[in-house]
Amino acid sequence: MSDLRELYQDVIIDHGRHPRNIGEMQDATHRQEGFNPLCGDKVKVYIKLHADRVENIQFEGCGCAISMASASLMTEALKEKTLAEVDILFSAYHELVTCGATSDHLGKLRVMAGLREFPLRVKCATLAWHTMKAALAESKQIVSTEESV
Amino acid sequence: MSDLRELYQDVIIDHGRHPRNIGEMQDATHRQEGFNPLCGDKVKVYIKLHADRVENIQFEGCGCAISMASASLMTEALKEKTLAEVDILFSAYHELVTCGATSDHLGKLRVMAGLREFPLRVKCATLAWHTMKAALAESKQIVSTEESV
Amino acid sequence: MMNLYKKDFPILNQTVHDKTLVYLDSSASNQKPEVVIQTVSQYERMHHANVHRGVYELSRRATGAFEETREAVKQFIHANSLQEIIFTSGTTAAINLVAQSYGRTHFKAGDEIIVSMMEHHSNIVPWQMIAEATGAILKVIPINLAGELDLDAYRLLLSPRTKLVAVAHVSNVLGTINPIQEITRLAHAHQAVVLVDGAQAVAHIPVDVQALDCDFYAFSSHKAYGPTGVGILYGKRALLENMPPYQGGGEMVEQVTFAKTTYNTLPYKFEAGTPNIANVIGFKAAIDYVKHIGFTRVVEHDQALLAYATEQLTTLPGIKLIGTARQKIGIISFVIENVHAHDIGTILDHEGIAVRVGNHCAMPLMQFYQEAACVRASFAIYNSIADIDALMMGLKTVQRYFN
Amino acid sequence: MMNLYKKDFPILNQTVHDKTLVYLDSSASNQKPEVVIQTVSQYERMHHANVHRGVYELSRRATGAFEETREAVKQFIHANSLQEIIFTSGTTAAINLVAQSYGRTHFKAGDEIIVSMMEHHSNIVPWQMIAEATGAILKVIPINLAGELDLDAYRLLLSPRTKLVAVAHVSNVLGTINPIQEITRLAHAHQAVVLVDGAQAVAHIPVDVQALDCDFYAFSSHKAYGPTGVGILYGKRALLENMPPYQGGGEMVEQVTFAKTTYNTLPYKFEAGTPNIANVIGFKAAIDYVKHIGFTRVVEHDQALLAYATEQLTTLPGIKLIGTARQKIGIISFVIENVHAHDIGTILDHEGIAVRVGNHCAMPLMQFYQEAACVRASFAIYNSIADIDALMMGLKTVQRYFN
Ligand SMILES: Cc1ncc(COP(=O)(O)O)c(C=O)c1O
Ligand SMILES: Cc1ncc(COP(=O)(O)O)c(C=O)c1O
Repeated sequence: MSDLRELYQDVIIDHGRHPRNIGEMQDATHRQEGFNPLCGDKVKVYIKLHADRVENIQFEGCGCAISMASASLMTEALKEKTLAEVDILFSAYHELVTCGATSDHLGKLRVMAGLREFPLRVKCATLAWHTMKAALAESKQIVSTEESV
Repeated sequence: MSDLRELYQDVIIDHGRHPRNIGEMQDATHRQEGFNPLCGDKVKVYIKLHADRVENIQFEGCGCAISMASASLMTEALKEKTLAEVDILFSAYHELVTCGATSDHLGKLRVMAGLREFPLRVKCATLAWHTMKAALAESKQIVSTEESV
Repeated sequence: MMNLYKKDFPILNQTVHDKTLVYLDSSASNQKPEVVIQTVSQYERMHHANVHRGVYELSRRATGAFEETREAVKQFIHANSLQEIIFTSGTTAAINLVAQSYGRTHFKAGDEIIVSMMEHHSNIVPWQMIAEATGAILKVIPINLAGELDLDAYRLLLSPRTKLVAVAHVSNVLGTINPIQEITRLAHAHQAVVLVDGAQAVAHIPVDVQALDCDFYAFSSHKAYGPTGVGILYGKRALLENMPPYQGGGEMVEQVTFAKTTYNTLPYKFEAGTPNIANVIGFKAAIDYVKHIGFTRVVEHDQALLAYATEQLTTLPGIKLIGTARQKIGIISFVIENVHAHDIGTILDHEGIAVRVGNHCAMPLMQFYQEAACVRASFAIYNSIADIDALMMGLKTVQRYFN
Repeated sequence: MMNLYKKDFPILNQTVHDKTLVYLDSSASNQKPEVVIQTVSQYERMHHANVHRGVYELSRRATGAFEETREAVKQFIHANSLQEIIFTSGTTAAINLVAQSYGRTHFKAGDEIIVSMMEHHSNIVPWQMIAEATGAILKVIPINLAGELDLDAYRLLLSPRTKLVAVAHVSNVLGTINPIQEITRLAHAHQAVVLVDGAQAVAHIPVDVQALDCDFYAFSSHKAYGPTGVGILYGKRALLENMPPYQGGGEMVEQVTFAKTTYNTLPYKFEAGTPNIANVIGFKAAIDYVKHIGFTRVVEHDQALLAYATEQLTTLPGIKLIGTARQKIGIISFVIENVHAHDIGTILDHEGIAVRVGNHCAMPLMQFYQEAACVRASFAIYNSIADIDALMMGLKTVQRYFN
């Protein structure tokens, strides 16, 4: 499989075109906007936390296939997870897209492994995740992928 | 004679060290300051014009041997000259120091011919002359050798 | 058809992801011909010294070469005098210089600054900043869907309150060549001055600032086959003379005391600090290179590529061109239905093709077209019909992935 | 004694006026080692593209190399984070940035800015300009005849009105190394921030901005073996974050609309427009070069040359040294009785020796010493004892002409 085909797998193209869990959530307990000024990708993440469990998670946004698919896959992966599990997944996902390290927790998220060959796209693949983190941290600022040099 | 020896002829060293016609002139009809920001040379030229003739010309200033000698030699050369003659000498002198072209009018000024090999010093050798010109034109601004690029 | 100039650009002789490099992002930054690269390194190996203040040989050579570039730039844009050519670090710095130096002394609350809908951020944000500082107001010339300025609307915007009009000679997204002469004529009728952002023009069309009659003209060396870090501000002498300095420092002063500082004459008044000597000198080699080719050929080449690319691209299903002005240079921007520009960029890169994707530092323009991002291919003298064929092949690959 | 490094600097391998070139003007601008020259041309031949916005391979490489320089600079001056390292076009631009951005938001009428008597014009004029704009007042730390700051006088100048202290780490005329840590400590006790002009320091002594505890630190690549047109502004993050942008344009924005523009995060907020990519990348090679030699050796070498030159020069009749501080770097300035500096410069040049003559962009300092001009010889890693012997021979020739 070529690098490119690995990046643009059918699952990703599918999630990119038909993202799951999309739309505003009225009763969200946490919400956060994220922005990637490089390519104009925007995402808004809504989370409904019950005790320490993600009862519901949705997003709105527009962007490239990678950023939409990653947001969509993220919402699928995080639903019903505890905050501790979210943290573990966040780290595991980060390692997956930056160096291709897969771990058991990742499940379906593993389709994003192709990213490791495309360092320029890692920001697309992590925008939703960083925004989710910020939402849980109740940060007020818009998250920007340019925050760290 | 080496280029350097031709530049620093005894006449120039002598005029540089003991400039003639130095000092303020109370009854000057024209006066003008000149400044070379590159090396800090400063000169003030005083002229007493009677009809169209330079009755007296003096200068004050401090600077390198070349600028002091050129000012001193200028005052000697211009005394008793008519404005028309001043113009002719100005042009002839300019050609002398930039390309070494000597003409009959120049007289003793010819010792400055060595300048042609030292383009970086032409400004020193012409500061007093430009200031003199500006004095006669009754310009109010301080003359700077940086005026033209 | 062989490209006659490609061989002059060493960077193009390489493969990327095992494909021959096809560089179609010259509007972001031109590649440099070998002669420019060598002029810079030759200078560093043989002649470097600080300029304007040395009495020794190296400094004489460095100063001479540095000032020769000023002369070359003067001729290149047909300025009237050397005093009107100011070296800056880029177009952006040049525009900021005018905004701050001219703006702070000439704008007051209620005054109006006119920009256009198609400006690059570098010709918007400096005016927003000075507007905020002075209370002046920004007005915007609208455009039509083809990407041409609406001159009727512009006429209506002009008023006695108009103090300055800032407009691109050529748009970096649309490629549109704006009618600067007409814009200037109308502004001058209202005593407003005109700044032209020439960043995208100088490598594509001949520029004559006296014929344009603009008051300021800004551009960058790196978009005209020269090195980075060098910009030019042209300004009419009478205006520059009455403007206060922008930055303070060495070179731009006449006399400094703690009580009072007097400033140097033009152009040095605006050139504080040690300039980018090596790259300024390199820029002359770039100007000479373009002059040697001649603008007749440059324009012919550019228009031929543009015509071919337009014809080819419009055959692709789902494509929408952004920028279809009657007068434009070799820049072609587009979106493809259901495929995000960013994904197109990645797939093309994988095929060795470098295009720019995103908002191209022109967010207001993108908003007008209601696109968050688009793809831009831009051409230079080293591009060929074969490059456009490669782009077409690449886009077909993109569509295979997404259909 | 052979100089180990001279061979790395191609420019030194030439004759001038038929004499071997002896370059003693490194304080004006350093020569560049071959590795720096080649890094720049290699970049232009292989990797050039605009940075930060491309999704293609060349842009990735250019951006990577560009940001690697930021990392190298961070380590070089021991900054705490990459956000604190801002690329400018030079020391002068860096100081102007702080004067305008920090000054306009923090100074008001009656506030005081403290500079010193030994400052370069680039660390005087920007403060005069912002003082005039805001009504702030400039105060000056006096010096003693040896060329050392009068710290007692400095203590008395400090007051609740003091908003900023701007002082050179090392004087470009005197060579004096100022006690920055002490200056900073005292200023901070009065809630004043400190800007250090490090232009002359970075190539001569190790710099640790956290140990110095200064708030801003400015320097130029071209005085540290790197290319021209690149400067660095270090600023403490908390300060930079609260400062408005200095120039507007591409790169420094987050979102632009005509109604409202939001700015990018640090360090990009202060980096408007296309940077001097090639030369920034070249600067990393310069830093690596110096690091490889190591500051222990750099300082040893510098001090050895300074000691020898001081000893030799003082044997000349009629000479007066300007700058005899206890702590100084390899800069030696002097006048010779009855011979103007300008004439000395010309005669030395004729012997192949490049020194600087004039006021060295430090007119107030020259006024203090009541000299219109002086001669300055300054040393770098490529200079040797033989260069100083040549200087001595040259000065004896000068005296032959004038006695
Ligand atoms: C002490 C000092 N400060 C500032 C500067 C200005 O540096 P640049 O001309 O590189 O902006 C210099 C260089 O001449 C200097 O020696
Ligand atoms: C139209 C236009 N204006 C201004 C600029 C800014 O030029 P620079 O980044 O060289 O300052 C650009 C370059 O991107 C441009 O295309």
